[in-house]
Amino acid sequence: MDGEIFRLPRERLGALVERLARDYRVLGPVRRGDSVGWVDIRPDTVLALDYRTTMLPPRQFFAPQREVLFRFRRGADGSFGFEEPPSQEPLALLGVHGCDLTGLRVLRSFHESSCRDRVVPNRLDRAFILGLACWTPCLDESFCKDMGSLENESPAALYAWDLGDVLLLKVLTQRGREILEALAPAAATAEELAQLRRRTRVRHETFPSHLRFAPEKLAAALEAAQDDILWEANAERCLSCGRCNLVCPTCTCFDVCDQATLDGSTGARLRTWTGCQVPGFSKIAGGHDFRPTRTQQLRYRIFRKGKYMPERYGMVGCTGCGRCIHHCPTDISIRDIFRQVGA
Amino acid sequence: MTRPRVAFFSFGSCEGCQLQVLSVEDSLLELFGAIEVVNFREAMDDRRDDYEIACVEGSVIRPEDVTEIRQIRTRARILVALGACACLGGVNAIRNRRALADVAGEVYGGRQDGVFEALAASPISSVVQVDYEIRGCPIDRAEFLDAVRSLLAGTVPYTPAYAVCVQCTLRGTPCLLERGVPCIGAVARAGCEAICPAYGAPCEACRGFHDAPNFTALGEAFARAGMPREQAAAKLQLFNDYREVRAAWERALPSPSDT
Amino acid sequence: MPQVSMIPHPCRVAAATAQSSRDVHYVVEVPARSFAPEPGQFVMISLPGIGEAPFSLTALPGEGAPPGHFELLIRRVGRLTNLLTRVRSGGVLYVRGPYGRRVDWEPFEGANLIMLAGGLGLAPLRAFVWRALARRREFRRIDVLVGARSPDELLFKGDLDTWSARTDDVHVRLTVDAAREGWTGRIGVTSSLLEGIKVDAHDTYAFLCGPPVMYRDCLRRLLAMGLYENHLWLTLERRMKCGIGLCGNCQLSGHYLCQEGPLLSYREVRHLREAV
Amino acid sequence: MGASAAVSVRHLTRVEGHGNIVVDVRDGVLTRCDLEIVEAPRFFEVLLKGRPAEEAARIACRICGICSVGHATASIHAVEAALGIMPGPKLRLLRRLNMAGEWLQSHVLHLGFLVAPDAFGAGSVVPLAASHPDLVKGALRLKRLANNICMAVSGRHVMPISYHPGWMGHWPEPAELEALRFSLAEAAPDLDALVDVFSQITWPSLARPAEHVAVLEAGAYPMMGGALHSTAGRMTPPAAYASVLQEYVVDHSAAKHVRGPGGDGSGKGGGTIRVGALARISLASDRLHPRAAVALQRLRLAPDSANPFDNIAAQVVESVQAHAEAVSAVEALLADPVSEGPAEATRAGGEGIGIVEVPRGTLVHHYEIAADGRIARANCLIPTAQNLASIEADMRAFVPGLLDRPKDEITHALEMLVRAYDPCISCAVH
Ligand SMILES: Cc1cc2nc3c(=O)[nH]c(=O)nc-3n(C[C@H](O)[C@H](O)[C@H](O)COP(=O)(O)OP(=O)(O)OC[C@H]3O[C@@H](n4cnc5c(N)ncnc54)[C@H](O)[C@@H]3O)c2cc1C
Ligand code: SF4
Ligand code: SF4
Ligand code: SF4
Repeated sequence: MDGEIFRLPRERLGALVERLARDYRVLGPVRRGDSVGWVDIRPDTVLALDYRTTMLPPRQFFAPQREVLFRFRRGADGSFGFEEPPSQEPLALLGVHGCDLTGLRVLRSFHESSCRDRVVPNRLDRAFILGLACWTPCLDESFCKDMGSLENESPAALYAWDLGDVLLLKVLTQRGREILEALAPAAATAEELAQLRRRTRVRHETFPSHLRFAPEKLAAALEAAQDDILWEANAERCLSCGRCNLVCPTCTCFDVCDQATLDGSTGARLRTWTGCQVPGFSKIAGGHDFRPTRTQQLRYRIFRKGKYMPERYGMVGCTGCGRCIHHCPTDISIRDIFRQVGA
Repeated sequence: MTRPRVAFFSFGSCEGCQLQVLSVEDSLLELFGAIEVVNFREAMDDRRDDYEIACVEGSVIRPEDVTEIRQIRTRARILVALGACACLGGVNAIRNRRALADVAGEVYGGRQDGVFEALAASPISSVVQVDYEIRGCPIDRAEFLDAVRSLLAGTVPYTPAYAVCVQCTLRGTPCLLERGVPCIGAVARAGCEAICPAYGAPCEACRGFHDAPNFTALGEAFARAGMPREQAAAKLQLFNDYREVRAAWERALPSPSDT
Repeated sequence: MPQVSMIPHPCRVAAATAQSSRDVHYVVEVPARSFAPEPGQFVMISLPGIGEAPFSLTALPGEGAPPGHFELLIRRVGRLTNLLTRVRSGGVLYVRGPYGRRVDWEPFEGANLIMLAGGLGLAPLRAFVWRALARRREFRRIDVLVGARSPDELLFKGDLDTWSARTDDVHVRLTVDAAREGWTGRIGVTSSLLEGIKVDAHDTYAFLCGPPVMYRDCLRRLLAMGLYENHLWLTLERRMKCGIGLCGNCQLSGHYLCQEGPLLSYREVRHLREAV
Repeated sequence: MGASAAVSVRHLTRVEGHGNIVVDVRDGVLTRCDLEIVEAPRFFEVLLKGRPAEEAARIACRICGICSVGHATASIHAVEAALGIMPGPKLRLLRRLNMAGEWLQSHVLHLGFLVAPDAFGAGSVVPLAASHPDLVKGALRLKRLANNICMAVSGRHVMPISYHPGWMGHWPEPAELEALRFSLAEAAPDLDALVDVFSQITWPSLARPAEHVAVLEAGAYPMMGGALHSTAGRMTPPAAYASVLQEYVVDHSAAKHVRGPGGDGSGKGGGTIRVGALARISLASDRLHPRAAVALQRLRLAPDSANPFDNIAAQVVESVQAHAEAVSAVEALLADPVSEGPAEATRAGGEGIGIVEVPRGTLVHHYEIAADGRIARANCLIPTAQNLASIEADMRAFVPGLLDRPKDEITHALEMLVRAYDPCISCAVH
């Protein structure tokens, strides 16, 4: 039934959650105040399936903001013993948009090509992802269509289109099929499939195009614009607040710090998100900073997304989600920069 | 291991930082076991001058404070400034903009004599060398304990070099500035876990600035959020108005209308 | 594929000797598992509760260090090293690694080697010298050129004496930026040691370890001498938090120096921004 | 010839802020008997001026670390009164919960850390922890509970964060309230032990009548505002607070003193007033929660006591009261955990008075807010300042009976007397 499309009446969503809860910790988009984030859900939780891009990207669940690497305890002989935390329980993440699905792919490609560490890929392997199609751009700042993530469905196990009273679901993996079979869904009706085709076509037209070149051309375009004044002009507005790094689904950098009790006898080593726009990131002993200016730092961030990541991991490091633009206090726009270097 | 002898002193302040020290409830007895407190007026009678570490709260605001802090400096091997008043001048420094006689006249109806003589409210480091600063109004209890832990172990406390926005975003707080609230976390030094935005109030940079603040851009951010740039300056005045602290930002932003 | 652990291994310190007021030289037992480092690699050393940082291997087991031991030179500069430098003989260091690129030495066979170190750069470079001496017959002329700010700051004086005494094997030359009374040696910046060195430039490799300023000068001179870009090797120091290509702190134009470095050829880094 | 004695205590310990006791007796005649307030002023009234009203609570709470929730509350009340904002019942309850947290925090700190050492002959809580570990550990647990209450409501106890005119920036999650309910229940034995310990301590007896003042709201133990009531039978609306609490400047104090209207010859109080736990109990013992009323009995505290040392027992009773208040507030908030929408301002500016009962007594914030929403004028009246004249009068009454004792004992007795009021000096000077 791979690739086949089924229909799930909206009220059966709870049954899906119930089925997933047997094997997974289930997280879904839930509205709190005027923002939406993924939280633990139950079958009766009201899901905000019409949500706009969350502030924090899904990587928060696979490589969390603050994660214990190990705990330590000083023994009677004064030497330390170490213990790794138990491995994370498998997660089911519902309602992941195309940009964030792409983000998870980038996360995987980074971890698989950069090092031998399997922690994050293993978590991704064991996760169940329900993708969700967007009908309109989430943010004014999104440019997912340009970056090719609007239509991306991988690595979802099931991919959903919200038609209002009914969700259409496409099976993408074996696991997706197993889960869906438990709900014994009917195939989508011809009318529904027609509606899906029509809306998909309309969607393609309603999503504006911002860039006039394919993402594969970015690396060369950036290279050519290395010494453009645009870097400095943008960097002048940069607050070095680091938000662009933290909200980005493809940022991966972290800091490591220790916590301990007053006498130092027990504690933990943690990793926490950081990024190339965060003061102190490129400083070494003696105070020397290898990337001291905001101009260098900003260029570095954009180069990593548009040039270094595709060159090294085979995937452009920007999904077009628009978070970094939306959350930048002075609206520094990677989209505008891409557009300018591509001109 | 011999316990280091520690003294606590307070100058012009609300003594809230000392209260924070007493409020490390779960670790208080352990703390008092690990250090020997020889002077802590708010909590004990004994007063000895043979301390190695002096933790000082408050701003210098009277001539006799100058004498006293100098004496503390000669006695202490390590001098730690606790809190915004001691590290930055804090809220006390706001009044420095006006002549003291004027200020006192307003509050005491013209009377200002022997009982208090006041100076411009100043951070400790304006008078003596400060070895370490634990920032915040008030200091964060966990950060204080962590600093003590580092000093006990024989090394320097850790302070983040980056903005409050980092910790704010990490904890997932929806940004207040985006919603038009005058938050200056983007120039403020982190370490407080961005507690104010998390509890619904804008950051007012009670911990001073991070390593690379951009005040001009802060004005720009305010303007984009629909607030006058002057408002950024008005916020910076709250904790960062002491002469030398203010020098960092005053030229980057239009000054708030004098009131 | 293996899961890489961030848990360090306790290693006993066999000897700890002060090299200066802020530098301590450690001889450390290798961890109880396979440990086969190459010159130019580093280990992550930690103190649980305080932190972890990278340190170059300054001598490898059996090559400058006693069999079953490796050596470190730790300079006291901050939060972690304040305490690391207090660890004494018999104490324990917590070690992960070795990490970093394993450079293939085959191309160097039959060539001349110029080893150039400034200041703390002698720490990693020392492992190269001991490697070259351990396999002395494989190379032609070996020059060891060492600069320091002052005579007091010259590190590994014992080794420098040992190497200097082996006049048949190696040519050692020292310089200091500023002398004090009693110094009869050379005064000048490290790169000035290259003056008058005459080698067959096509068949010479140079290894450079030192502060960024030293690189600029030395690279210019070595290139002027006619050495090939891919014959110049330098160690690039960056902040490193994991050592395994994850944390991103050490990135140089997308290259993770903890894996692709810290030893790189000038050809590899020449076109990279912010390299030296 | 009568006795002579001179007592001079520089920087009284185990009180908040800097104060000196100076007593001079020459030939049986008391020539000096002052509590010098040598703290330097920080001029908060001036700091507030020109700041947006929205910020007032966050600035005002910096007057005092120990009662910062109280200052924030009085301040927000003053702003709301000025702007015509009527906070809803749940908002008021949430703020009351925070106040209860602060009462507990402040009273337990005073009782366990500052007073108990006197009772057990220890110089501080450190030796006390060795000699009476249960007492100290229990006090620490209660303090932690109090801190946790304030953290759940306003992020932290010292400098509460979430106070805004008409709304709170944070509404505790049901899970936070559940956790509080649990730890409140858990704390009952510690409170019981506190009552027990303090019911066994005898303090000096010193009966000096003074007018006891507190603000009373309808149907509740005095805490969140209302009219000023006094044991002289007066009831004054908040707007006329200045007639009951008359500020005046004295030479030896950077804090203004306050006299009550009693000096008019009514004979009741002779012009000095007392505020704080004992005053509240004098005026509202009938409004105590049943558990607090039991504590009152166990401590054998007479509600009409004129002995300032009884303020200590009164604080014990109020610790129980604060705990009971917190329990019922948490229950009520849990029963209906949806946050309350903001209450809107009905005018741009105006004059507003906020009066609340903080641990040490009646606190007044009085603002004038200009039409641009900035504070044009501010006045703060601090409980400790209201007690200063009483403290000195008590000292004058106390000293003659002490003169036959060694100087150390006189000094210690006077220190204990001052501490009984739990003065908060940095607050009083602000
Ligand atoms: C590959 C490599 C090899 C090194 N070899 C040696 C050696 O052989 N001997 C030696 O003494 N030192 C060596 N260093 C430097 C050593 O790692 C730093 O001195 C050490 O991290 C300082 O830590 P600290 O906590 O004492 O200082 P801190 O108090 O943390 O800070 C001092 C400075 O060090 C920077 N810093 C913090 N963490 C790191 C880090 N992980 N890497 C680099 N800088 C950092 C800080 O930004 C700050 O500017 C090497 C560094 C690298 C990258
Ligand atoms: S760089 Fe910006 S737009 Fe691109 S993926 Fe990251 S946050 Fe989204
Ligand atoms: S609320 Fe303030 S501190 Fe938080 S991200 Fe926004 S600007 Fe930064
Ligand atoms: S958020 Fe800002 S004002 Fe609040 S504690 Fe942190 S630094 Fe201070």
